[in-house]
Amino acid sequence: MKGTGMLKGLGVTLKTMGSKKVTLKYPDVPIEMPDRFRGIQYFEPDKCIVCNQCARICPTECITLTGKPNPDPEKKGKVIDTFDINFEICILCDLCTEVCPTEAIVMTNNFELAAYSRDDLFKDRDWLYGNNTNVRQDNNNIGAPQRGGAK
Amino acid sequence: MEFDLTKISPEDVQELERNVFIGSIESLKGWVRSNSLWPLTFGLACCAIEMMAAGAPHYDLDRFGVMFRTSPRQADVMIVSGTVTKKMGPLLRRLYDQMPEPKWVIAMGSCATAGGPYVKSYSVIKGVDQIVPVDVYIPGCPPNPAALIYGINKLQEKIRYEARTGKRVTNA
Amino acid sequence: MIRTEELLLNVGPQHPSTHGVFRIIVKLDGEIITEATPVMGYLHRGTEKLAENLNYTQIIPYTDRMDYVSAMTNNYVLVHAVEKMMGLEVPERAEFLRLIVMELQRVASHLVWWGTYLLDIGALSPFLYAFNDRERILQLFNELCGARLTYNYMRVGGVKWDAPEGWIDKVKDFVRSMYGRLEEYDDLVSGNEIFLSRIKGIGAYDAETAIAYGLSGANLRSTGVKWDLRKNEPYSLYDRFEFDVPVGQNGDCYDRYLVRMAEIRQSLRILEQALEQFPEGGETMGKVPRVIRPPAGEIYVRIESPRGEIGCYIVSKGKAEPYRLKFRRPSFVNLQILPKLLVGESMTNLVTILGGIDIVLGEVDC
Amino acid sequence: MQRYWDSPVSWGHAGIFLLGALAVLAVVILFVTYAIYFERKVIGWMQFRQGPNRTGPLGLLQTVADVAKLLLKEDTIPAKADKALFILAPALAFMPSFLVLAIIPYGLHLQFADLNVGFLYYIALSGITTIAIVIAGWASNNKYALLGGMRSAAQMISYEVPLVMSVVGVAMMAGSLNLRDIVLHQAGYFWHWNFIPQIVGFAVFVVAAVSELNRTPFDLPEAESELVAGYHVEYSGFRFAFFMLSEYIYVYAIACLGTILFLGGWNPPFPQLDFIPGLIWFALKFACIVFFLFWIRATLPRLRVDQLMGLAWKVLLPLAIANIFLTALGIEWFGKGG
Amino acid sequence: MSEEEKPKSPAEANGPEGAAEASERSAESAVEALSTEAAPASGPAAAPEAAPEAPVRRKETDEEKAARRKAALEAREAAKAAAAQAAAKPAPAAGGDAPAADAPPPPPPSPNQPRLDRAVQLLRERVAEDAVLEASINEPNGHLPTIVVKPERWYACAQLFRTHPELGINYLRNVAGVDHETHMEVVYHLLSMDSGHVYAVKVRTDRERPSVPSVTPIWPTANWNEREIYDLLGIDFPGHPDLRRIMMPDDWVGHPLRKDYAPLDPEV
Repeated sequence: MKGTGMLKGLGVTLKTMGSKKVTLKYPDVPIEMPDRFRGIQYFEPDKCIVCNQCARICPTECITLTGKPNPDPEKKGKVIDTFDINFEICILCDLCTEVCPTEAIVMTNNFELAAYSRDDLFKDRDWLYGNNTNVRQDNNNIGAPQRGGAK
Repeated sequence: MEFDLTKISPEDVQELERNVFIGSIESLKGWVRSNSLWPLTFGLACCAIEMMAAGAPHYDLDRFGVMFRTSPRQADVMIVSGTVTKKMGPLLRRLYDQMPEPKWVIAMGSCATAGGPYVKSYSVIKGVDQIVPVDVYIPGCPPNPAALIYGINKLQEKIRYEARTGKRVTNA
Repeated sequence: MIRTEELLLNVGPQHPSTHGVFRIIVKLDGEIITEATPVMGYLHRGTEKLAENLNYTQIIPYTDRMDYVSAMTNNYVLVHAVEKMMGLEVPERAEFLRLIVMELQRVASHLVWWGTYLLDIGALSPFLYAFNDRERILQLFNELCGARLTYNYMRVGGVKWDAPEGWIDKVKDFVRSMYGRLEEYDDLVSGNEIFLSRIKGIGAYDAETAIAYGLSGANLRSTGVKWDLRKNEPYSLYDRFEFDVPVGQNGDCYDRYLVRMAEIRQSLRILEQALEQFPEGGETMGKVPRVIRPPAGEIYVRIESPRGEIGCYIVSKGKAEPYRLKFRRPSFVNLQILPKLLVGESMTNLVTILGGIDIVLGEVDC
Repeated sequence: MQRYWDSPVSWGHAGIFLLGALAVLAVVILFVTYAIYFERKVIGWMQFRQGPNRTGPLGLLQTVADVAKLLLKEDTIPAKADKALFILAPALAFMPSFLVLAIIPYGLHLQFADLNVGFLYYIALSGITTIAIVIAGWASNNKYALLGGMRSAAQMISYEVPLVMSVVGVAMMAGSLNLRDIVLHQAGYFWHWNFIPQIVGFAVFVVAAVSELNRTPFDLPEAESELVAGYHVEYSGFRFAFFMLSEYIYVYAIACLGTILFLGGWNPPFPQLDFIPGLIWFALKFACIVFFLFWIRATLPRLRVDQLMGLAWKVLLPLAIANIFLTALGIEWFGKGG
Repeated sequence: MSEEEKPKSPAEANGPEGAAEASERSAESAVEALSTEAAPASGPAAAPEAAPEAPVRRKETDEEKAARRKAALEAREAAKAAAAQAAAKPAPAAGGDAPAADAPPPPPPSPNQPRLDRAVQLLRERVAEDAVLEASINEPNGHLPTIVVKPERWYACAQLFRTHPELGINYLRNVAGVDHETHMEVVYHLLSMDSGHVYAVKVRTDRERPSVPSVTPIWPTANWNEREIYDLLGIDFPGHPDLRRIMMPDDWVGHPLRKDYAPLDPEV
């Protein structure tokens, strides 16, 4: 009979009106993101061995880093000097954390990074070190196909 | 006490030029405008899907008085959600020009901010701020709906702050 | 004698129903379209060129952004092509995970289509209903790989993340509840007389035309051609599962609608089986060389994306970067039939027909 | 109010009329404000959402903010537009929508003007809005607006015919076009209300009324997905607000009219419930109709132009005429009681 | 370096291509690998692999050979890693040596070889003797019969493909343009939906004035694909009904997908 389809539809919307609402209370209540969520990176300078792999794997080349010789003459290798992520072009693809051999750079669950100017999105080492809340626990990179980066 | 007019910064001059009454009217205006941000339905790319998701039940932009309008004439804010190509650039500018003042622009996602993953591409504009003035940049690729809401709230703050103080916010 | 004039109307690039930045220049006689010229490229981002300077792992995030409504299938077609070229084995658990996420993605993609299509036709609620359920899929993806839209989940030789604890059960729960939701969807619109009168018999074409125009996916199947790459040229583990290929008869918008709705159910069916058979343990990453460097040669692989046959053509010269990477994008190919369908239709049907083809502009323009 | 009409005109009366008009305006503006708010809320609830809840307590100030913002917006007039007409259209759309409210009786004595041809007055004036919309579409010099305006003209003219026809049955039963008399005729139990004896007329009225309002599923003149925003695509700021205002005032008017013509106006469903003021009954019935409008907006898709026209001329009009015929037969056989 | 110096294993003797594959795969023999690859391929491709000593029937151009040689060289590097991974299993030593490329030992015959031969024969008979320049089987790609066609003959060949009952190609899957730096190439992936047979046809053309006849009249689906190739690679398709730029703006200069493309406008 004509019209029953419409009535059924009206019934669905009426039923929904009484059902529980799913809207999150986001700005008032922070959102719980799952552990694997890819937010803004957290960078721990002490762990970094300046292997440059993150900068090489980055598809957009948004990571720039420089190292300096280890101030402790007894130890070999370099320590990180500057480490910048340009969040203007970072696509949060997770490849940098995937290749990092020492978990110096890991993802956090933070995502609130909106800014009034583009310059604010250029984050340096200290800022990234300060971004130390909600750090991702499970960084195991079993899935990492390679530790080599490009070429 | 010496009062040297030349030493007053332009911000202070602006401040001095205002009185309390005007100030409260202005902040009322700011409140009104910030609570009724109608964005232009302007989906460009991936971010548009997240923009739609932000309007969907879980995030519900309607809570903030954000209601998508299809005509630029009735929109207050343009959410540039996605990659702006060189072919699209002039059209985007035209849409922006069609919007009545006061108007704002949110650059959603890294593509709109600076070209994002396509920063090396031959056909992509590296940042929508080359075409239109941008008020809020939301990084992420794409930013999740919560990040977009955060960005919209930031814009609301900016509108209110600018209305209250008369200063331009470029960096907060 | 009244002087009549053809009206040249520019639909898009900023138009609510073009699903992105797509433009059609239509010549109108009254409200009847006499000629339609699609203009695209407003989202042409040069992915193929960029890929020539990136190694294969770096290209995966770019495939996410091509058909952004169904990123998982795009991921798959690339890694599948590379794996085939290099002759890599993918562990069973990884392949199962891939299949599960691809089918979930198909459901999510069809939901987006369903919602936006109904929005085009003027119903507000289905859009939000669909996004409500899609959100649950995205939450599953978020738990699995930490992203909602651009997953970057698959890798050459496996997948990046194993399923977290309890994830499989959550997917099972979702699949179970989704059947009920689909019933509700059908109640909401599938029987609605207005809706049916809007889409029945609109934009019809026959099987021969569909094949000649290279249509694929639901656009092809709506004409009655039983062609689904999951069945006809099986890849992944699809030959292990039982499912039907829903087909239509008339090739109109209504049949396309039915086919897609049926496909959601079939995907749920595949998911049910896959989740039952999901292996207990095992690796999620196969044995892969340190540097992914397919041998010189070329390959074309194709899989069934929610929109149709997505293909990946790689020319490798033995380097870590592809020499040429070309995607056969189903939206792009499917869209070609549009000008032919539009002639003689009214302005309102433009929206119905365009929506029925189900395009994603990121993929059309690439 | 009636006695002022009957007595000779003086300055004092003019002042009272002015105050009355302002009161109606205030009521209507209040209604529009909260109709929009509740529309967003109700549709939100039907979609698992909350709707506006952050502007003011519970979001109650949302529409206030929206309207205030629209008033503060820059007033743009497209360079190629026909300026005079462009400015005229919103005012022309708004004025009749407000004027029609004069004849609505909310209670036995609560009426601004008691016209003998009340319903005709309504139809006559609401027709002007159609002209305004066509003018808006034309003056914008925008193809979408033009298409929207044309559609609107076709639609509103077509649907006025069945709308009027559907009410003829009611008028025949009441023997009057006076809205107050029509309500008085429906006194008694709820089955004396016109919607039961005039069920066909009621159905036609509902469909035609929704269409007159340009609301889903008949919102073709401003079909978002096809015509961007239809006839008001070029309008911004307060001019756009005027269109919205007149649209919602018509919602108010039609809901009132539906209450009066078919749902017994201020009559309680059972005469025993007489102790509850008639105004409350009126408001309840009115709210039901408004809710119904929101409800179908949340559910139904949009019709196509040709289907829309077909519906009006091929279905509704014959139905309405048949209804008139049946009513006439009924009155002949059973008398005016129906 | 040590891996490279290991003696060749029998599996390696499949030639450079096999060498590359085997080195990547490490633990398995190349023969096994080929059969697993073929498994998901359409129809007859699923047939079991025959004896590896069957004669090779493919024709290779110098250019292809050069590419293979290059691949072999590069494969060596990859092989190191592969071999390391395969340490647990008896690894067939990786690294095909250069001489192997010169004398490719016979790989197993492809199950699609008869189909390829038949198609080539048909094209030669019905179109022109010189229509087919090369024909080969693309093994990793599910034994895809690949035919290189002379540009002048392509339209006639396409018609034959479309109309001949034995071929019956009704579905043009994909059209891809490739800039090979020495020449341009347009690759058509053809499919017969009735039989499930697939073919790849390549048309090579000069790089300076690239021109390939359009097949849009035969398969309408080629329309936009050809426009895209014209736009991005600058290959002309005479016979195309509406050859305009499709992706880039009409006033764009250059063809971006060409290898030597340099953007005209300075970037920020």
